[in-house]
Amino acid sequence: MDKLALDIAHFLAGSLVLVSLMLLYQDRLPALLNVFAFQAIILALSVAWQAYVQGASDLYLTAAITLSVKAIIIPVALHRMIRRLGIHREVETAINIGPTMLAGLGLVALSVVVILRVTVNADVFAREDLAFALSVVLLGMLMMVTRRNAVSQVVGFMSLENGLILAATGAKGMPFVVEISVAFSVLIAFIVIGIFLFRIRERFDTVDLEAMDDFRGESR
Amino acid sequence: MDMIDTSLIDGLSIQVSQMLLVLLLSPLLTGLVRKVKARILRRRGPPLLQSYRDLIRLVRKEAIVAESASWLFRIVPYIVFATTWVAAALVPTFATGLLFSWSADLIVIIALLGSARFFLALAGMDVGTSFGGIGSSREAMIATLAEPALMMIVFTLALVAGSTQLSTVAGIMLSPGVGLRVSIGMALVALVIVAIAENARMPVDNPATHLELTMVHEAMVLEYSGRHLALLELSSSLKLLLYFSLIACVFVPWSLAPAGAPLHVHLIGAAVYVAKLGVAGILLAVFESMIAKMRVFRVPDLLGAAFMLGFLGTLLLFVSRSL
Amino acid sequence: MIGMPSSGEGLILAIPLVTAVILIFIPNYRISAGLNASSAFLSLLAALSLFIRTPEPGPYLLVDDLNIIFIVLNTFVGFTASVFSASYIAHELETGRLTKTQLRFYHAMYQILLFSMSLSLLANNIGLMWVAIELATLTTVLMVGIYRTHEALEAAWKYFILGSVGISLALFGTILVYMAARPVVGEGPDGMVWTVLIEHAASLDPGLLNLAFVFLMLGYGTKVGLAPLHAWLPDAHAEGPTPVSAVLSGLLLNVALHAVLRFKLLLAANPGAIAPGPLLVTMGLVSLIFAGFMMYRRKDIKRLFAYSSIEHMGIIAFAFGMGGPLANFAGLLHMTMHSLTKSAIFFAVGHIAQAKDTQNIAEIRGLTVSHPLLGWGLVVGVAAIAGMPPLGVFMSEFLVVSSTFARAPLLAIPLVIGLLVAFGALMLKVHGLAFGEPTGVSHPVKASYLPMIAHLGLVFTAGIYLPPPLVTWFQHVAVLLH
Amino acid sequence: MTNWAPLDVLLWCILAHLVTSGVAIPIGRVSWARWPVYGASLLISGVACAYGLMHLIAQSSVAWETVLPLGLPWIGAHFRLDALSAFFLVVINLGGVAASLYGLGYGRHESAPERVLPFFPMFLAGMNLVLLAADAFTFLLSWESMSLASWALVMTHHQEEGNRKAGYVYIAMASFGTLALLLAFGLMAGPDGGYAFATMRADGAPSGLAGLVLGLALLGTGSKAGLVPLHVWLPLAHPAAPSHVSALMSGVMTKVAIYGFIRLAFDLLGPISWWWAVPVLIVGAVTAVLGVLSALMQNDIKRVLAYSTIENIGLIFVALGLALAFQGNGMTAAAAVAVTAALFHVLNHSLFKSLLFFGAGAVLTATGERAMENLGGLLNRMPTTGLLFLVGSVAISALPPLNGFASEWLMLQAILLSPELPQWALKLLIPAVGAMLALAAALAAACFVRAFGISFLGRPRSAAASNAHEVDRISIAAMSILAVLCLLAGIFPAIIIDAVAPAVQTIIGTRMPVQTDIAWLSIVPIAESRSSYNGLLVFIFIAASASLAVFAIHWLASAKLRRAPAWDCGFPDGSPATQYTADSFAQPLRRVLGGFAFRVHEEIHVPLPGNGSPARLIVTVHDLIWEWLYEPLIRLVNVLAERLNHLQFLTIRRYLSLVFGELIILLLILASWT
Repeated sequence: MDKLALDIAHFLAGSLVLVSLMLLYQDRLPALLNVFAFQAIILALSVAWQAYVQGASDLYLTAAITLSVKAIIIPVALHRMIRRLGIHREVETAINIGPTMLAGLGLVALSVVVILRVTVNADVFAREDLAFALSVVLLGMLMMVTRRNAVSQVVGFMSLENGLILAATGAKGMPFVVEISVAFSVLIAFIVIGIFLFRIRERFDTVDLEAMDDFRGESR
Repeated sequence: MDMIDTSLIDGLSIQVSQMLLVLLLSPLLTGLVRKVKARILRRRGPPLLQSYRDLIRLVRKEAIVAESASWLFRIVPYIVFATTWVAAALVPTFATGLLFSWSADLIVIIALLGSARFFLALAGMDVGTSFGGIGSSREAMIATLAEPALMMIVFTLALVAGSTQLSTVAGIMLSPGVGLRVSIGMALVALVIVAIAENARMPVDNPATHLELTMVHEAMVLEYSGRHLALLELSSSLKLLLYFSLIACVFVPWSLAPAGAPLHVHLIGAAVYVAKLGVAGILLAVFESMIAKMRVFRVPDLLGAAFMLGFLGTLLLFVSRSL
Repeated sequence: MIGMPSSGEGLILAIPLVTAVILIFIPNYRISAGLNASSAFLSLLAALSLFIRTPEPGPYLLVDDLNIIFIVLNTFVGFTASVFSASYIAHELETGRLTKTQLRFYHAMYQILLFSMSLSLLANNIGLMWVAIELATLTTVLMVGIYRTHEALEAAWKYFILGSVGISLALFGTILVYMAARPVVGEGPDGMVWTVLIEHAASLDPGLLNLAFVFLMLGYGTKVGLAPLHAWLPDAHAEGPTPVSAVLSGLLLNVALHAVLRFKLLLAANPGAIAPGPLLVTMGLVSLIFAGFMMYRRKDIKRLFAYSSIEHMGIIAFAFGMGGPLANFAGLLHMTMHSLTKSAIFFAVGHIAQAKDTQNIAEIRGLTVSHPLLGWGLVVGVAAIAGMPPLGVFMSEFLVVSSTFARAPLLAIPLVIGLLVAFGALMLKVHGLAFGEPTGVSHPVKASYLPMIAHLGLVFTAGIYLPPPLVTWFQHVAVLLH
Repeated sequence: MTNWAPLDVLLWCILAHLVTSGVAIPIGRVSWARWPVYGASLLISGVACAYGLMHLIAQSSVAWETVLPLGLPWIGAHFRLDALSAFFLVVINLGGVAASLYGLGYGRHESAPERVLPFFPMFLAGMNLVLLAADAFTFLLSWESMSLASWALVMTHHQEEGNRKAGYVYIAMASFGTLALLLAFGLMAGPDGGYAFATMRADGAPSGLAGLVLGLALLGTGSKAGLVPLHVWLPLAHPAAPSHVSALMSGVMTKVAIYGFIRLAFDLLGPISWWWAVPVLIVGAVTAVLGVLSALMQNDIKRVLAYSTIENIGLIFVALGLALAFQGNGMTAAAAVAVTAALFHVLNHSLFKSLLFFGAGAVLTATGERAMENLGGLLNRMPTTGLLFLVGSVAISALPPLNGFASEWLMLQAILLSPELPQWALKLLIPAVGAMLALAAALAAACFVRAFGISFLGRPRSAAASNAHEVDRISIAAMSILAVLCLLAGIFPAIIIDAVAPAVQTIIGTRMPVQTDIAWLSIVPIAESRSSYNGLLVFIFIAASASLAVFAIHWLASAKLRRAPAWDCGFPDGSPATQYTADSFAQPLRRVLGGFAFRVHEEIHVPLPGNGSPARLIVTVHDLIWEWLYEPLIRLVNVLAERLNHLQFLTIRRYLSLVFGELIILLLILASWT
């Protein structure tokens, strides 16, 4: 693998982290969805680049799935949903965006430190790739726990999963990558359908998860 | 064989004579105390032998038993009398060579008195009157508090004598090695306090009163009459005598006839014993006349003091022994 | 890609898969319940055949000493739960809580669940294992939500979201393991084959393994139900059909635990890696004590026993974390005993809830009077799960506590406190449930007591006598586990 | 039969008990079921008792051992019969025989026999198993099985709220005790799991940890025996069970706990240090005094008996503490006296406590009442039961010539040997303990004067009491046997001491001098000049003097008797309510000793003269141990449960945050790992 190929891979992976941070910054749902679609496109590019570099043709499939499902189908579906629900104005946050951004930066730092410390023996490419992937995963999770709104949580989850795909494609020769991406697409579809279902069946006023679990196990 | 036989016969005769002696002397002792007390109060008082007359008169009368009383009520006087008598018979009075002295040590003697008290307290509750209950419950309290003090006294004695067997204790007290010790003095005072409490004497209880709210012992025997009452009276006289004998045996054991001593030594012992009893009786009467009865709930303090004395005695003995 | 019908492990997978397909098309619930049970029984037979002929490990499937215990246990409880399910479901149909269509779906899902659990246990490929566990999760999500009540959907949703996050973390861990293996084993599928990995375990990159274990522990730990990753577990148990609760507690938790153990083995075989023990011990203790306290305030009978499952998973994790032949033996034994006992309890609880028309603990009293067999079954079950002898759980708790105290007395103190707290809670509840004057409605139930009695009988026997082959097996595995 | 080893027979007996228990499940509800079940228990216990006795009096130092392929797989179930086990087997099976016999009669009145019959033989089996077990697992298994069976028996009458609470407290404390024992055994067994007693005996406790093991053993066995402050369950649970089971629990099961302590402290733990005695003595003495003081405050007759059990357990532990002190200083002869006293008292207490519980059961069947305030005058209605209860009361009050006195006398003799101990701590502690012992004994007498006096004497306080009838013959027979044994053990203590000697020998290594050779069957613990006691002579003496008095008075004077209304200082009151009550009887002692032990508070409201309203006396008695130890614990658990309970009601997002938080923490740890 020549240096240029590596640099491009790094550039794409680094952009993913950057876009993850951008996701945290969004305060409107439509914008959030757009940024997410952008992230998915970058991921698809990155996967495709890996497929090209590694000569693993099946990864193209993964790239295609990513592009079609995450960059197009799901954002479109979610756009329609938030419009139907009339919740497109604002992202309801549990923690304000400022602190969240700071926390996000901290997480990126943490993943870099962790990866550098634990992978002393591993090759450089794997290390840097991993550090980016871990950052994306952690940022995705951070998004999930700091947003009250179900749609933004789904976005968080998908972004987390983007990190996984990044890691998986970065791990050269890893089997089942395609299967995994399919499995995740199914998972996400379930979630999205779930949100639709709950809205239709239970007539929640919002898709705020907090409103949904007013029952929460046992009446108190 | 001969040796054993003669010692057996000696022991038996001493034992029997002591049993009779205590039985005969005890009413006299009670009479003496009453007489002296009366004299101190400038009364003539009953004759010395009045106690005997009372007993005989009571025995001859028919016994009246309350309708609600059970069979226990009727046998308690015999049990109380028997246990007290046995206990009194086992404390060396004028001789240590009692045949059955090894069948019981000081602890057993105390426990025998405990048996008597147990049954008497039951009898107090048997008829189902309120006064009987008062007596029993107060007796239970006094006895309970006296017990630890007694235990400490026993402990002190056992420390000095290395034994709880009264004949051995008396023997060791006689030996020159013991000397005069503050611990023994403390034990004596403690024992006197306990004896006063146990015998329902002033200031714990007034044996002459029938004022309902203050009585303890008399309340328990309130329902008794005739021969039953006689036995109970005799038992309490015996108990008083027993405590005097006990104090005499442990603290002033002089002139106690050792086992196997010739007859005249025994006679001297008996005479001295009677003298000791006389002195003790007079002292008791004087003491009782000097003080007033205390409230029932002051009694624990008194007995607590006895316990403290006993405990201090033990402590001081440890100190002196270790030096 | 998987089917090798000639061998035992192939059958274990093929039978439920085929049955599931058939079940979808059978409208009569009696037939489908019978088919469900007999298919589960066939799976059990197939699993038992593994004792006779242990197949060689292939690239995808593996039968070794560790997983055979799990497989046999799983197919056994799968079978008894299907028998219980037959009588349970009949009642649900009568009372109209479930429709016939839902039942077809339920039975098919039941078989798919069995299939996915077996697959995860048999998988020799950590990727395949991951896929199987995800499948099992999705299946159970659907089953938990089958009543379509507000509560059931909410429980299913919670389970689904937390499970998905957990599964993602596990995947990240799996990728990390592959990356650790790649320099040694080379690129390609071999880097995910467990037998290959364990063979080269000593030379894998320890740092990556450590990182991987963190993710795997959190990912699969969510499935195991260790606190604080447990949140889905009580609600999923409480709101789904009771046979599913029994399977969840008795089996699915074990399946996830099996995955954790596999990776623990990998780490233990690598000299440079952090010992995974302390993490397991800590999470185990936290789960134990936390669940113990949580049980005091429970109002729902099934949720109560769900917390008890968390508690026991804590004990098992603690035992494996302590390691050493005694504690590992105890962990394996405890796991087995817990599966049998807890499913027996759920069998009893299922019928109890049907008989009393409620799951509310406060409304259930005096069961030993109104339903003697169920009531006493519950009492025995709770006594067993609380660690009273002569029942099996006592033996494993005996070994865990005594060996821990001899080795690390300070760790034994929280352990003992946790056990006591949990014991107090369980006993408090069972005093109210089983004794006193019966109150409320009391329907007669057409219950099949056989599964409950069989389980309790096994637990009782194991408390007094463990057959030597089983012991040798456990000991062997205990040594394997370090 | 003859060539069977005793141990095998005993194990078969246990199996037979279990089979009986299995048979009792299906036939439990049938009216005649008590005959086969109790009959079988009687027979089996009889055989076990006989074999135990045979082993004990054979005086052989042989210990029978066997290993069955049960229990912990690689250890097996070890069983061992030595003289110590044999002695306790005799005690337990004697209690079993009596309780089974009593059950034959008493069982007729049982409203829920199906909840008693299956567990009764199981309970007996469990207790027997504990005594034979020779490895930690089998021991604890039997121990807990015994708890479980007795718990089920306590829950017999579960409809009553109080009984359910009793059962719960009992099972929780039992579990606590078992865990403590488990920890003790864990330490002894070491990390390699040497769970067999033989291994532990050979290795002893790990160095420096023997004290910890002893403490755990004290906690574990003490919670079962009822040592303060672990006794709270006992006065709740023992009275809740049917009376013959109460007798077994109080009279017998607590002895199993004592066996456990002896086995651990004297046999397995290795060389004894003198300071072990300190906690044992203090706990024992406090238990004795607090137990009997609490008994004095109770109104429920079975609860009085239960508290009195606590007292006696305290006495036994004091004796064991003395033995530890002596043994730790190599004074084996004195240690032998102390252990003999303890074992003697074990036997005695099992006899008279069973007797008293049977008596309480008889009262319960005759009147349906357990509250003493509603009894009275029963001695006239049930003379035999009354007499037998009186014998038990005298025995338990440690009055000569009955058995209770003999063992307490031995205990006091052991205490009087304490000045020879070299340690100052012990020198000062033991006299104080002795004083507490004396106090306890006196309080016990007061307590039983009260119990007997209020229930059996006086006038009936309720219709139930005035209509009471004597109980059936079988129950009377069971009580009579025990009463006779109490008397025999009291007047022939020498025989008992010699019979116990092999057991003492096994744990102390020496024994008291042979007593049966001494003239007149006296007992002489050390030397004749020191102290001696002859129960037989004292008994004959008392009997003779009493007969003499009767004879003399009836012959020489008057034997006339007249019944008349009670005198009562001239104010007889017809209402039985004017009698002294149980509460008023206890009042003086409550005022004197209750102040600091129970924070007793008495409030008197006397209306002004002319005001006709009744006066009121309000007494509040606090159970300080419950309030200061258990209530805070319960509160703590409640508070924690309440706080943690919020975690059930979080949103999914918050749960996710928990996962996320843990992930971050673990990553941080990993990052800071070197």
